[in-house]
Amino acid sequence: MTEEIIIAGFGGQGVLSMGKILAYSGIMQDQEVSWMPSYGPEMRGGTANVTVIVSDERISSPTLTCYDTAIILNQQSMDKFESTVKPGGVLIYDPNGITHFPTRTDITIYTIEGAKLAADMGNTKIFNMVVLGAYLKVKPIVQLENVIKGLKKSLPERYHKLIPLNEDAITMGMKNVVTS
Amino acid sequence: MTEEIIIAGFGGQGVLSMGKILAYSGIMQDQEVSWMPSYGPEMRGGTANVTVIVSDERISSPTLTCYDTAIILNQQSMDKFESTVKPGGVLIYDPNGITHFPTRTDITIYTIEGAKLAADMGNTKIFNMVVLGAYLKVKPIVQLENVIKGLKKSLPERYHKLIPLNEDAITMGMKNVVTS
Amino acid sequence: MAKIRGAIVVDVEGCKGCGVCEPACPTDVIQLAKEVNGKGYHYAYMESPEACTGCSNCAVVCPDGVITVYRVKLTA
Amino acid sequence: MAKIRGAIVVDVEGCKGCGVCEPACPTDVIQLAKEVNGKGYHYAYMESPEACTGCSNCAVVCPDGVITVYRVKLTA
Amino acid sequence: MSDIHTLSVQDIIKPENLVYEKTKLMTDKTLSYCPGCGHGTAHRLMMEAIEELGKENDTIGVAPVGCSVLAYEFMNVDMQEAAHGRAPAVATGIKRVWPNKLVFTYQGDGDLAAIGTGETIHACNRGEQIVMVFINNGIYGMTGGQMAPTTLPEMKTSTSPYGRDVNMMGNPLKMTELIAQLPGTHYVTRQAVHTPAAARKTKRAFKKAFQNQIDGKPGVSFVEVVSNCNSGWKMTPIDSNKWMEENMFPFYELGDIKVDGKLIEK
Amino acid sequence: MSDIHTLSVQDIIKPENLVYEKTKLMTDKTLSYCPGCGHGTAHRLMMEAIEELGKENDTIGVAPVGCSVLAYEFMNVDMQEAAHGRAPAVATGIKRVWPNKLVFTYQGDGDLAAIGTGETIHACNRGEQIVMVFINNGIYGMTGGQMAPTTLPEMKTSTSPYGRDVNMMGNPLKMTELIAQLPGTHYVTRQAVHTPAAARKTKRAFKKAFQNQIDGKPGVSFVEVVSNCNSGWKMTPIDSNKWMEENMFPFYELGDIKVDGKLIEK
Amino acid sequence: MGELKLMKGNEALAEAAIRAGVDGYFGYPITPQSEVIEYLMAEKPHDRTGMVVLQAESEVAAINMLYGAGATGKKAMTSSSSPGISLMQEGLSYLAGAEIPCVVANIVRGGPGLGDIQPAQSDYFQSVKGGGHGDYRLPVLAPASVQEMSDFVPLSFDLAFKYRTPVLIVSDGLIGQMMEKVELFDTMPRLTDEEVTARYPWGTNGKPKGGERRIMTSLDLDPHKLEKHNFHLQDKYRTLEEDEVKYELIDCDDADYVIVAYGSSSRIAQKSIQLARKEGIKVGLLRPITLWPFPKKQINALIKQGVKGFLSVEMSAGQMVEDILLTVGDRTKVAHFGRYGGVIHSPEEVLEALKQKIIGG
Amino acid sequence: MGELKLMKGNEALAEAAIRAGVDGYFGYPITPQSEVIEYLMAEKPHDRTGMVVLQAESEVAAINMLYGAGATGKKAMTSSSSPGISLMQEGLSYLAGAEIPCVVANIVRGGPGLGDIQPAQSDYFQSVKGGGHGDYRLPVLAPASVQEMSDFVPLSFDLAFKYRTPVLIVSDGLIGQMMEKVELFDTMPRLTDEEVTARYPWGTNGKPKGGERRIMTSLDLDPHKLEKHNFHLQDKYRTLEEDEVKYELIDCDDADYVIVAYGSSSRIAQKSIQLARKEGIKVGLLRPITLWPFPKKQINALIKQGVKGFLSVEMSAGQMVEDILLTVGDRTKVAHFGRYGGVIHSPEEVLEALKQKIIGG
Ligand SMILES: Cc1ncc(C[n+]2csc(CCOP(=O)(O)OP(=O)(O)O)c2C)c(N)n1
Ligand SMILES: Cc1ncc(C[n+]2csc(CCOP(=O)(O)OP(=O)(O)O)c2C)c(N)n1
Ligand code: SF4
Ligand code: SF4
Ligand code: SF4
Ligand code: SF4
Ligand code: SF4
Ligand code: SF4
Ligand SMILES: [Mg+2]
Ligand SMILES: [Mg+2]
Repeated sequence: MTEEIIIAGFGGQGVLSMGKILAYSGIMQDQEVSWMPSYGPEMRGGTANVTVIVSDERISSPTLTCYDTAIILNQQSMDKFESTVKPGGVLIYDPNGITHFPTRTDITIYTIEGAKLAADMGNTKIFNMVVLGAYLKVKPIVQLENVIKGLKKSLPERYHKLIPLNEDAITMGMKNVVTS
Repeated sequence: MTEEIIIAGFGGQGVLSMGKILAYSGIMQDQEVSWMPSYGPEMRGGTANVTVIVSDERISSPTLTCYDTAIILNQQSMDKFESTVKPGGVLIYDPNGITHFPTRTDITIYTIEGAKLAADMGNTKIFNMVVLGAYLKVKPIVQLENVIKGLKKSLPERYHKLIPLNEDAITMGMKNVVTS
Repeated sequence: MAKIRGAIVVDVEGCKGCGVCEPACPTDVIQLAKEVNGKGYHYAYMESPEACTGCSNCAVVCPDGVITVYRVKLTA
Repeated sequence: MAKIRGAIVVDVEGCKGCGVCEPACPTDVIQLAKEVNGKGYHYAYMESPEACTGCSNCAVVCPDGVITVYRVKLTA
Repeated sequence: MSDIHTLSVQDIIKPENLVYEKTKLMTDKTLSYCPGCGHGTAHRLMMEAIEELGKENDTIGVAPVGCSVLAYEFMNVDMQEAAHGRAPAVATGIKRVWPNKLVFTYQGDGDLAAIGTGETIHACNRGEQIVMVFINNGIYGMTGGQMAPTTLPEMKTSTSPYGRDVNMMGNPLKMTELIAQLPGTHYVTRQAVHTPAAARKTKRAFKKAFQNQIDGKPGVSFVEVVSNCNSGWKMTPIDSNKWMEENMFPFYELGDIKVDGKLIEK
Repeated sequence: MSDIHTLSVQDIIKPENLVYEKTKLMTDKTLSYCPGCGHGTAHRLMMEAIEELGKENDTIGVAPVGCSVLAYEFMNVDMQEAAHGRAPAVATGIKRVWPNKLVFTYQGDGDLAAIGTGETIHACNRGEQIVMVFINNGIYGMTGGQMAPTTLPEMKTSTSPYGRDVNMMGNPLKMTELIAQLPGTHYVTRQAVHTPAAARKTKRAFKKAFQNQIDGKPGVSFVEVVSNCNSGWKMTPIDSNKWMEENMFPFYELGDIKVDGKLIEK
Repeated sequence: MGELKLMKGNEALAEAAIRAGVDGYFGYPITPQSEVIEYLMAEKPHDRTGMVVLQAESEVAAINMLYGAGATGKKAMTSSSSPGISLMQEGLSYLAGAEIPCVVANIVRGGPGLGDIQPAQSDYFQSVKGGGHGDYRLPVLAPASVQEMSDFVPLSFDLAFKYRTPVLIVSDGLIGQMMEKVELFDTMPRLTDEEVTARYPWGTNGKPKGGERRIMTSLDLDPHKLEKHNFHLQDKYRTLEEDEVKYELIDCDDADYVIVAYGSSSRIAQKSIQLARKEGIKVGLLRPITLWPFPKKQINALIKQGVKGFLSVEMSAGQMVEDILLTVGDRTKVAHFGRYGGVIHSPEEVLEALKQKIIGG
Repeated sequence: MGELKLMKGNEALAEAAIRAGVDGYFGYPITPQSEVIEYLMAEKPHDRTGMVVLQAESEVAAINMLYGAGATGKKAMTSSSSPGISLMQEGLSYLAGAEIPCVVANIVRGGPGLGDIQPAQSDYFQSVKGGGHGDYRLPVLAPASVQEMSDFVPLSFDLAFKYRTPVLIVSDGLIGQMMEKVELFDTMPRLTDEEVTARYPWGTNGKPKGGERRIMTSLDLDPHKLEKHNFHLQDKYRTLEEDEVKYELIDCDDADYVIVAYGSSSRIAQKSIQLARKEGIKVGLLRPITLWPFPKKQINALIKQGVKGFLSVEMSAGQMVEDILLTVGDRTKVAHFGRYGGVIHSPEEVLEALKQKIIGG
């Protein structure tokens, strides 16, 4: 199994940490992982994206031109990455802020109202966890328990009390992802 | 015609400028010349030597391991350069300060009492011109008039009044060089 | 007695919503908008336009140079 | 009253004949030799050995550290 | 003629009423700086000074490596982009072969006071007839907020995450006071750009500095601007300006340090 | 017991009467310096200080590039030969990993005040616990007498053959006064070695500098020695010392500049 | 098994420095490797192992701090990126000349000049041919994963001390910025002062009681002595070429064609090989781990084995390809495929280049 | 015919700088080339032509002064020797990246590190492969006589401005310190400010009235733009390789063997050839004048002509021999004979090496 994912959105949306938790979860179940952000001043504009690969085998290139899954959180990223999903692949997006919706028919497209759901839950910071839940529902490449383990590993001790909240957010995401 | 000369002695003896005048004289009669001093801190000890080549042809290596003529002005240089004269070549030295006299029999050896003669003439600074005279007597590779021209070229204007004295010194050297 | 009034024009899309102009205004003309511009910044605008004297303070401190100032001087 | 006499030993072959020791001597003991050493330097020597007090001034300023100083102190 | 009180905003906003607009010596490019960063203000004030002196076509600027590495995108005069710390040497090279042009450097504290210390001291010591502008924000902004030579004691940066420990990391360096000691500097001042008053003073300083060069006054005219780096300091722009007043200014005192070649008595 | 007046020189020259001999911390190698050059005296005085402090086995010295590049041939302690100007950085590297050792640099004016300006200022500013010895002879001795940052106005050197023109070539740089301004220096003094009195004072300065380091006093102890370069100046040793007194000392005033971290009031 | 972590390459390098018992890190910030010193400062290595970390005033100062610390027998390290490494060239030449062990990591970015901050490999020549003056060589290790960013730190120090030489770790922004799983090796205690003194008698850390003083220098004004020293250095380099070549072969057993690539581009190339094999083209990968000494013997072995062409895939203009050519000569096809200035190849275009330049070419 | 003088190579270089209309020389003293700045200072070039001479505080400052002056369209020059040139590597990379014409002379001395001050050629790799970071090349001219020390100054500036590139003159202490007859070319007047402005519109010397501002930079944060810039640079380098190769052939017409040597060692080798021919061995000399671009075509022509072996005679470990090998491949014998650390070959030992390594080998 090899899953190649791009997660793309604004800097403040927790794109990089979502990728990091996913990668850590992979490690928790003994898989190979890579996490490659794009970096540099191009990122100053406020966009952020990260390529995450989770695989049973040694990972070759950590940067890719096409992906099994694209998780897209703003319009700029939609413009850039819709076309990079492999035929038969998956695109998950939060419709909030999207003006041109995806049009491809050779891939499966899901939506998750992450921003709205997080606001509903009273904590906009867990937005990325809701989206992660949505992804895991669609592609259960890591088990929830390993995600929790990954969270524990990646969060500093003092934030561990927030883990149940994160778990709720993931569950919320799993429940609310819909095909569009 | 190619004449390869080493001139070696103490720093203060005018070794380098003797070489320079010789080289300039060569230029005055349209020859190729090179003047290559040894330089660097080894020279701080007070020794100085310069390789001068005067030739009708383009000069290849400006540094050499053996010479047509060696002009030797102190014991250290004698130790170092006696053996480098080509068989059949010429060695000219000032016996003042020499403790081990040259012993080779396959070369022609001359002496010139340069220091003494210069002192007699009342100007120790023309020592090197006396020695040059001796050399030119033995190896008239450049004509006296060209030496004078060379002197004019190499001396700053304000010293040109000294040229007659230098000429006298050269003549003195020519007169007093003897085979040893 | 000379009466003075001023007005500013903020280049809304150029404004970065830093808010530096706000405290610079001696007559509290400026506030940051609730809305955001195309880059997501809460841009500055004249909340109390009548109070503006055209003193240019705001424009002088605006790091992005997006404020233009106009001023009229009338004798009453 | 204590009487003091001194003497210096100059490492003749090490001396560079710079002459720095000469003015350093308060009792004018030192001069540079007419003769030169192996390196051609006019080396320093005690010209007036009886005047030496062993004050070490010369040794302290000798750049090449070639002066050794001895001193005896006797009560008369 | 309508009463001034009834004038609508639209009535006021007319070309003939224009009293302040961005100088043409700033390009139209959006500044690459973070919101509220003093770099932009400093840029504009400099360009205003050059414009008012009528030197648009006789000026050559040198940008540093630092956040203002792209200064050449914004300043509408001939510009060179120097290697990190070397702007004073680059400016020296320019000025020596174009003695009648106005030459300036624009440098951050890492650039001018860390890697470029030698070039700074020696350009000042030689008395190059150039203007040096020194943006001191107490941090390496561009590379993500590392400690600078000018970082205050106990100040947290990404390479002094527990605060600058002066025993291990040294003291904040007052480069401006140092170079003021050198006979090669003619005018040395420290200013700020965070308030209208400060900014206006800074503009006067820039003008004086360039005027010195125009007049052939001997030596460097050096303008330090104590500025914020709200990103590096991890504060809002407004908070950073307040923090700057409360913490930077007491250590880096504003005002002239040397005028007309004479140190100001304190 | 013989009368002192009748004692022969041979009677005096006895091991038990020895009052001064070259310290064992100088090797037996003949110094590579020109006759009368102050480098040799400075070397010996430093080594005497270290010997008297009993630190022969705990000292690491850093030689510069300059005439004293071969200092390691003469100083009988562990030594490193640094790249031109970088001795303060090299010494920092040593001291940081061997905080209990005595570390010193020995540098000329080209080394310390030209190419090495940045390293000098920053080692001083960080307050490295090292001793820095600065031999200021106003010239580049080793490379054949070129102008140094410390060359006096109008002074002739091989790169200022018509005299140093301060308008074109800058002013002589008082590096020692500059670094004394930095809180990272603890002891800063300027001395000479051309007379017995001066040499003895210098030795005390060296001892104090090393003692500071032994005592863990914070910061650099910095000893400048104004010295001759008779070869570069093209004078006899005696004349050069006189010239130095008449020309160098008025500009580079001898004496303590900073003691125990406090600037001396003038 | 050691501790498993998800880390950036730069962080792994920094953590490995602490664990490898490094005594001093001296560095100056530059993108894309500032995380190294930032991580170190945050980790308080002085509390963990006694390791010293100092932000230098410049790269020139940093490399000379390495000189000072390394010359005493302590383990000293720095890291930087291309422009900063260029500033270190004089220092590196001195370190090589004086035979001082230390480790320098270059997280290469696009050039020339200020360039950009994206991953590149355009400092290959500088690294392997010697960017500084004089006849010297530096062992150069090129990690291709976060794991190797960690593992190559102790490996580099082993080489550095075994041969008394500075060692380069040449990586780039891709490896430096990406996170991967890394198994951290256990912390090796720093040598005590006494151990350093005993193990490295050449260290200038205070003259031994009753012993001779030590000197660390690259100067010898007598050219014949300096030549002798150079002969000694060249001997050492020959030994390194003989004994210390490191490389990895992937899918080479049956390969008709071989891609030669190191570091980041070897990662891309692995993907290209997978793509190629899907199309039935038998391609292997030779990944030089030591860029110098270069795996020449292995190239010869591949030629013997019947490989019909080599493609040098570099994030640089033809640099490494020269070392391949120097080995291959005219025996078989060699070509270069480079991207410049911080652009990373795509796996697809690498395959395309292989087809055009080697298979079809 | 121009003025005939007896001059040191260093002096000839300096005099040529004045006569070539150089606008600014910026340098820092170092043996064995301090005569360059000393000669200039003594000559008062400002009085002669308006040329500015400044002693910089360091080589790093000097190379960046060249950047400043050169970027305005003026002719700027420096000189140094090996350690100083290493310090200039960052600057050279910037100059190449920003495409700023200027001339840098390296009077090479023995290395590595502080080494000694005797003539050497061990900075070959640094010169021709790029000692700084990033993909760039510098045209490198290697004078072999005092005459060429003079002539190559205007030649270098021609190349520098034609291609907008820094140009290296690589010589050594032998050529720098020796005196030979030199025919000085007539002084070319310095361009006026107006001529500079008209001729080099890219020069950043004050925005043209009514025109656009000019920018001189090596930065492009967008890797694709930076790649494009690199393509442009590589194109330029290809043109240089095509059009600007310079070399000299001596006694090659009937040669069975060819010595390849440049600068000082080519002088020694000439003597060796004379010795060889006396013994009836037909040896020729290929003297690369441009070390980069390297005279590859000429080597191919010699192979075609039947040359049976090439001996690379270098005052360095095998450096230039790699460029010969890259051209020759396996087609004929190639060997290297080097002296190191400032030792100069004797003509006799060169001949001996030829016999052993090529003829008998
Ligand atoms: C030789 C070199 N070293 C390091 C860097 C990385 N670098 C870029 S900017 C910078 C410091 C910027 O700080 P400062 O000068 O204070 O400017 P600011 O961004 O704060 O305005 C550094 C270290 C570089 N580009 N080149
Ligand atoms: C990088 C570098 N630049 C230049 C030199 C040449 N150089 C050697 S010593 C020296 C200056 C020596 O002067 P100073 O430091 O005053 O020492 P002094 O000889 O006067 O004691 C110079 C420029 C060098 N060795 N390395
Ligand atoms: S011009 Fe003056 S009064 Fe008007 S908004 Fe700006 S600061 Fe306020
Ligand atoms: S200062 Fe300028 S950028 Fe900042 S909020 Fe005001 S108008 Fe906008
Ligand atoms: S000071 Fe020393 S070297 Fe100089 S003359 Fe006196 S003894 Fe000799
Ligand atoms: S010890 Fe004193 S008195 Fe004796 S020679 Fe020396 S300086 Fe003179
Ligand atoms: S990082 Fe700091 S200095 Fe740089 S633009 Fe942002 S606020 Fe300004
Ligand atoms: S050149 Fe000058 S500094 Fe050097 S040894 Fe001679 S006198 Fe001393
Ligand atoms: Mg800053
Ligand atoms: Mg000096």
